[in-house]
Amino acid sequence: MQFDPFVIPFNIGLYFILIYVVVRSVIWFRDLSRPDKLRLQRGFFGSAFALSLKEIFLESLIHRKILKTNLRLGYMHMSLAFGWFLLIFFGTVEADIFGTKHLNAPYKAIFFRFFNPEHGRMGLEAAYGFLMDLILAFILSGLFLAVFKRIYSKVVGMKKTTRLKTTDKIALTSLWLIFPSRLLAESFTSGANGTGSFLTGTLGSWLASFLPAQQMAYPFWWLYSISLGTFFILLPITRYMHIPTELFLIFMRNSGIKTGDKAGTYSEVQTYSCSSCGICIDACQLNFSAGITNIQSAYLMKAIRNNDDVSDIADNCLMCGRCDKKCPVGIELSPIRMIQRRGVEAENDIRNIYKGYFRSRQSVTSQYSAGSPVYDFLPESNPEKADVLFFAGCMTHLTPTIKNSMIKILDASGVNYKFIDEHGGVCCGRPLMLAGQDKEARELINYNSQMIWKSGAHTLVTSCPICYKVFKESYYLDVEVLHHTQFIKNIIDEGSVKMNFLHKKVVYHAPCELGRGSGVYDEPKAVLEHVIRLEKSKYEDDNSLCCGGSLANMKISSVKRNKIACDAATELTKGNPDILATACPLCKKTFSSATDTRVADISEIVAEALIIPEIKKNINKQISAIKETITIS
Amino acid sequence: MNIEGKKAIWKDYQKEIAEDKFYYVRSCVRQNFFPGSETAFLKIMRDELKKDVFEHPCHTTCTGIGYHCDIVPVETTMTVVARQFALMTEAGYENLLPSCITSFGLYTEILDTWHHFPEVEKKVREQLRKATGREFKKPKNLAHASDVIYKFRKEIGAKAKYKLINKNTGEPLKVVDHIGCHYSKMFPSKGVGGAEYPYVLTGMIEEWGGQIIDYPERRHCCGFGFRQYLVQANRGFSIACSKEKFESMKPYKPDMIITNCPGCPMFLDRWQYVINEMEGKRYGQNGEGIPVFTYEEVAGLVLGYDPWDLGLQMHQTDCEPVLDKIGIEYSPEDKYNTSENIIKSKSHSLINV
Amino acid sequence: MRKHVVVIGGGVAGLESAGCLSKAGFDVSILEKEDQTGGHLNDWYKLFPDRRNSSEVKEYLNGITLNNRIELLTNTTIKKLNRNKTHFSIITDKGKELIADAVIVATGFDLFKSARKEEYGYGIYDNVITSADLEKMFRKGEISLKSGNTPKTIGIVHCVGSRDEKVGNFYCSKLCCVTAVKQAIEIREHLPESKVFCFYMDMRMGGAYYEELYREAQEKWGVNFIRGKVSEAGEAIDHKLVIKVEDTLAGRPLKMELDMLVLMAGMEMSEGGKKIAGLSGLNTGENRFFAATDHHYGSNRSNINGVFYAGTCTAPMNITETISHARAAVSEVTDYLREGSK
Amino acid sequence: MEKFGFTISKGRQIDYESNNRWIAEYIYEREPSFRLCIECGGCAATCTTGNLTKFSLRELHILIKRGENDQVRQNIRKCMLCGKCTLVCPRGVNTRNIVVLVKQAFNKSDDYAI
Repeated sequence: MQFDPFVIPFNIGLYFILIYVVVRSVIWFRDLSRPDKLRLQRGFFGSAFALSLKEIFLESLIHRKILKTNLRLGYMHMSLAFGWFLLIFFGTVEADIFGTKHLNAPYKAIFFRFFNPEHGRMGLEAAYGFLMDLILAFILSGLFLAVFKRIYSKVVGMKKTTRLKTTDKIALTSLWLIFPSRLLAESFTSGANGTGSFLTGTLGSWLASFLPAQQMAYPFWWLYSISLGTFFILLPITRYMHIPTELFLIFMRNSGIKTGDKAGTYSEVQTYSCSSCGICIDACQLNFSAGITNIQSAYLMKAIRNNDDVSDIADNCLMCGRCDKKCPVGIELSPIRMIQRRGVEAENDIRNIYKGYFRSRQSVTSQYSAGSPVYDFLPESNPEKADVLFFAGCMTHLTPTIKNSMIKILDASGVNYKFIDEHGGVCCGRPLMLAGQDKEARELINYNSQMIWKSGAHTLVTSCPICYKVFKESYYLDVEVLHHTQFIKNIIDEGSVKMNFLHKKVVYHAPCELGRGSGVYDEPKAVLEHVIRLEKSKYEDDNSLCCGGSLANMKISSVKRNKIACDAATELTKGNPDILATACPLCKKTFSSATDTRVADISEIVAEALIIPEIKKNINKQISAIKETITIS
Repeated sequence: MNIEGKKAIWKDYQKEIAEDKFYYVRSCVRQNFFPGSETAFLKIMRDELKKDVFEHPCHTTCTGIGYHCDIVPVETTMTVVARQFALMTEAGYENLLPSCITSFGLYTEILDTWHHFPEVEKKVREQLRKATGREFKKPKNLAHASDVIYKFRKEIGAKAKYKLINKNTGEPLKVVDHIGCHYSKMFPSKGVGGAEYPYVLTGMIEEWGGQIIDYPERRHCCGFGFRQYLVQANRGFSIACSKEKFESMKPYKPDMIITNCPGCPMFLDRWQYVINEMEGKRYGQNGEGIPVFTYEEVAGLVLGYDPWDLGLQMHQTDCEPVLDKIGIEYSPEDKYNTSENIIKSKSHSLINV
Repeated sequence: MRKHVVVIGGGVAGLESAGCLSKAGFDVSILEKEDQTGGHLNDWYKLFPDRRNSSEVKEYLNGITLNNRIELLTNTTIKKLNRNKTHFSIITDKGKELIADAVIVATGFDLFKSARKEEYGYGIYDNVITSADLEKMFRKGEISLKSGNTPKTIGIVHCVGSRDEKVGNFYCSKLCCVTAVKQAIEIREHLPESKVFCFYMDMRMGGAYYEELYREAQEKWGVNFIRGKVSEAGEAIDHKLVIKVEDTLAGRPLKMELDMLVLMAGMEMSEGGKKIAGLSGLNTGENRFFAATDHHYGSNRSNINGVFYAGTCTAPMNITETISHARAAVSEVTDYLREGSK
Repeated sequence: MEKFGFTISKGRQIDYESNNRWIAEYIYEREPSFRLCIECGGCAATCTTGNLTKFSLRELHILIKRGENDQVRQNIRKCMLCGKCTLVCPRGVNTRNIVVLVKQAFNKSDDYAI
């Protein structure tokens, strides 16, 4: 019977963490909403499972995404995660093959060298020992980087590294101790017995040359065991919880579970899956343009895990979504932030803004949602009938050129349309949502929805990405919602408008709400390519910048907004384009004051290029119709 | 409060007040509000100061209240006032001495208007002649009755039987003075001491041993404001004004209030009762109200006239606290007792029988 | 033969013009009624908008005027000012006669006598002071109430004696707003615990870096601005000042207790100026300042050929404007004398 | 009361001392740009809500500073947070945050029943 007291710390730790993980996952499963439970079950017996395994291998072990974005950082994570995995795997195999009997207790594998000091002299054993040493060296190289990252984060090519709380520090030290102590323990043992391969062997024999190897080995085996034990025990209360949690996350995601807009198992799993790698910090413009360095998603996740008051962190964010796209673990950071903004607001289902699961007109038939109405002053809306509705949006009313260009384009297109908020409409509700005030937002949403149904239109065109996102995401509409860039693309394809080619050099800035927010990247560029020469910038699609004007940030000062705008504008206009094109009134307004380059909305450029044929039939009738559209106020 | 600075201002507002031969015109409302006052005034002028004060039986209202309520047009008012002047001229007097602040203000206003617009005066003379066949000279001197008492305050002080001093503590009584708005707010130069820090009542009080107190709402209106009171729906504003004054003077623990206007004593006196009825608030010490006097009443008191002859029993806020502080003798049982024999028994009675 | 120019008034305008005249090669005499030159600079501690020390400007002025070509007569007022053909004869109160080829009138301004606004109780309530009094306190380095205590809440009343038909001044003195803002900031500097309230009718910040100063007052010093003209000041039992004002933005009357009330006295034609106008027949305008012959291109010229105006004797001006106005006066004088010599 | 047929009218005067201006303080602390307002009224002019009902951020702003909170309590909820005011403000006042903070402050005050 091979046993030694020093393995006790390790065993305690191991069994504790195993039990903890099991219990935790049961609780999580119980807390899942009914439909999510079904999804998970379906996923388990479906393709999701296989997918997940693949992903776990690629992401949790190899850390492919990090490798892509940052090679050194990726290597660091990979060497530790993948290396350790290999060490355990081959360790177990080793113990199984070369051990006294099969199917050993885990500690036998971990401390194999202690219990089999004579092992690995020659032949296959030696070859295997070589493999094990190789893996250990692989891990140590990564560890070496990690230690340096702490001391000087540039080593792994990062501008910022996350700050730690004390338990994290302890856990970190124990983690760092694990492999060096294993190295020394094994080396001494090998040194004492003349075994060991290129790493442990060499180091061992050298140490043995001037130290009493036999006596020295034992304390290091203790240290090895203790550091493993401590690490396991601390795991649940430290960021390292992400190691086990990420597996759940991957599986749940592949089973098609979404964050939604209320805190729950999934959002919790995601928060625990954050490894605080800090990639979101580098991606954040508040960090590198405005010098706000304490509100990035990594910190948010940490604050949530520690049950701190997150309101200040949660509100001070542009919600540009850059971090979502960059997160190697694929955590839905913005939705989680929104949950935090809502705070206690989002209890009642009627207030539920995310309509992902149940597509119905529930609770929309009445203008007001639960509770006492706030906007009871809104007038009864009775719009005229029309095929297409044009909803300019509040911001567009502050950029009349966009408004007029759209009117020009709509007229030219010859569609039968109505300009519903010509005389000032009611806000789309998204700004309220972004402030976490869903109940109020729901009132406005219901009000606008009613107006849209009454008009009997089949298409709704808006010039404001903010409106567009909320119309698509949170309105229960049976009309086709289009951003004006999409609408223009359609009428170009139909050939219902003709355009000149303007010999101008244009760079396109994808607005957050339209691009990352709603996944509309191609139509705007297609439209632009149709009328001008489109230049590429360093910041395309998912990587596009935020103009800084975002309504989502409640806290940022106008000065810092302007900083962000200037930096972004400078980046985008590096190739000295004639026009900095965008597709959002807010972006336009923000950029105009930040650069000397002409800033224009796509609709403006199109309106410029438009060839107006001899007066369209019934155009006058249309215009007069517009004039008479519902006059609110 | 820097008294030197005030004196400097008072210097700039020294109005001319006639010596003798006054043509006295009574107020419409005072005789119902505080009937003793005007009688006391006449007695003081005639008996104490030996002045010639003439009253014309044909004197009528100046229409001031109607005028300030926008129900009497200004030209009508002017013509009525012209008639008063005519009566004075006929009686051979030229020093007009109104008892009412509003009349005083109105006369001042009209004389000033005529000064700037002679054509209006001409028209009014014409109207008066057509209407009554009367002609008139403009008064040589126009002074309010309180101006005259102020002018002769020293003489009165010399004859005084009592001083405005708390006989128990020896401290001067703390007095709040309240000047009628129409006295000098319209024409600061026509008031003794101007509009911001009028001296007319202060002068009397200081002369007779009392001490004036300044308080933030000193210049605030009593709340009469004619339409404010006369229209019941507006009375809330009227009483609110008085209340603001009381709230503001309360911390100074005033012993009494002295006024020189028909309306002010009425409202400062009666509203104390109403406020107490409505909110159970009193502003004087130990649960009493703050007694409110007209300057004639105060003059009468220091000269030793009988409080009941001065009509203090007509006050809604009891005056006894002040009488006791000064140490004035009076018979509580006679307060409401006006039977013949009592009146007769009083040789020096003010009441003309 | 060298020409001789007499400058009446030894304030900023007087000194600047005298300096330039001597540079241009004229003999200059400065007549100053006080015992020292510098005028209002002597009463002011720091200057807006950069809050530099007024003494710096005074040093500059002394620098250009201390030379043998300039004769300085202090404690001197004038009795007579006559023009006989080409020359002016000026007789001082001391009987001295000066013969001048040209005269520059730089009699400057007087601060509005705040006691004239009785309702504010200047000279009646101990802790109602003027902007000038406050400057003296700044110079002393301590802002204190009559009682010796330090004020906690301080009110500043704009437009005292300016834009006020009641005292016959329809014009805006231009500098009181920025002075108020400057002094508000200085008060907060001296007394970080204090609260300062500015009661304004309009904020007239039309000068280089004035608006920026206004913004700083809000942003950095937390000065409160209430839009409404104070109607009256009274005194509460604890000797706090009780002011009444309409908060025109809230559309409601407002009452507030203050420890100290600072009156931003406006600018008026100086007494000396009035006297000279009287004895020389120089025209004055409706605002009682000297009337220049043309508002746009003749702001230095008077109705008497050979007499020119410099600085605030013609209208409220800040130091920058005064100095340029003085230099303009000098160029007018040189032209005049060159033609005269022909 | 009936026996008089009228009551003592409440004064319209803003009593600066006795008014509770804690909400203003609450905002000054969290949104310093609150101080920068010069009451130009630009916000009220462009306001989406103001287009539909009586609502002036400019006025509410001044009322908060004077401690006239009751008038603000109901009205502030009318804001739709659309953000036009923030865009037009000449002094760079973070108006949306102010609205959010006012609401917050009232919720707090309701909790602690201040």
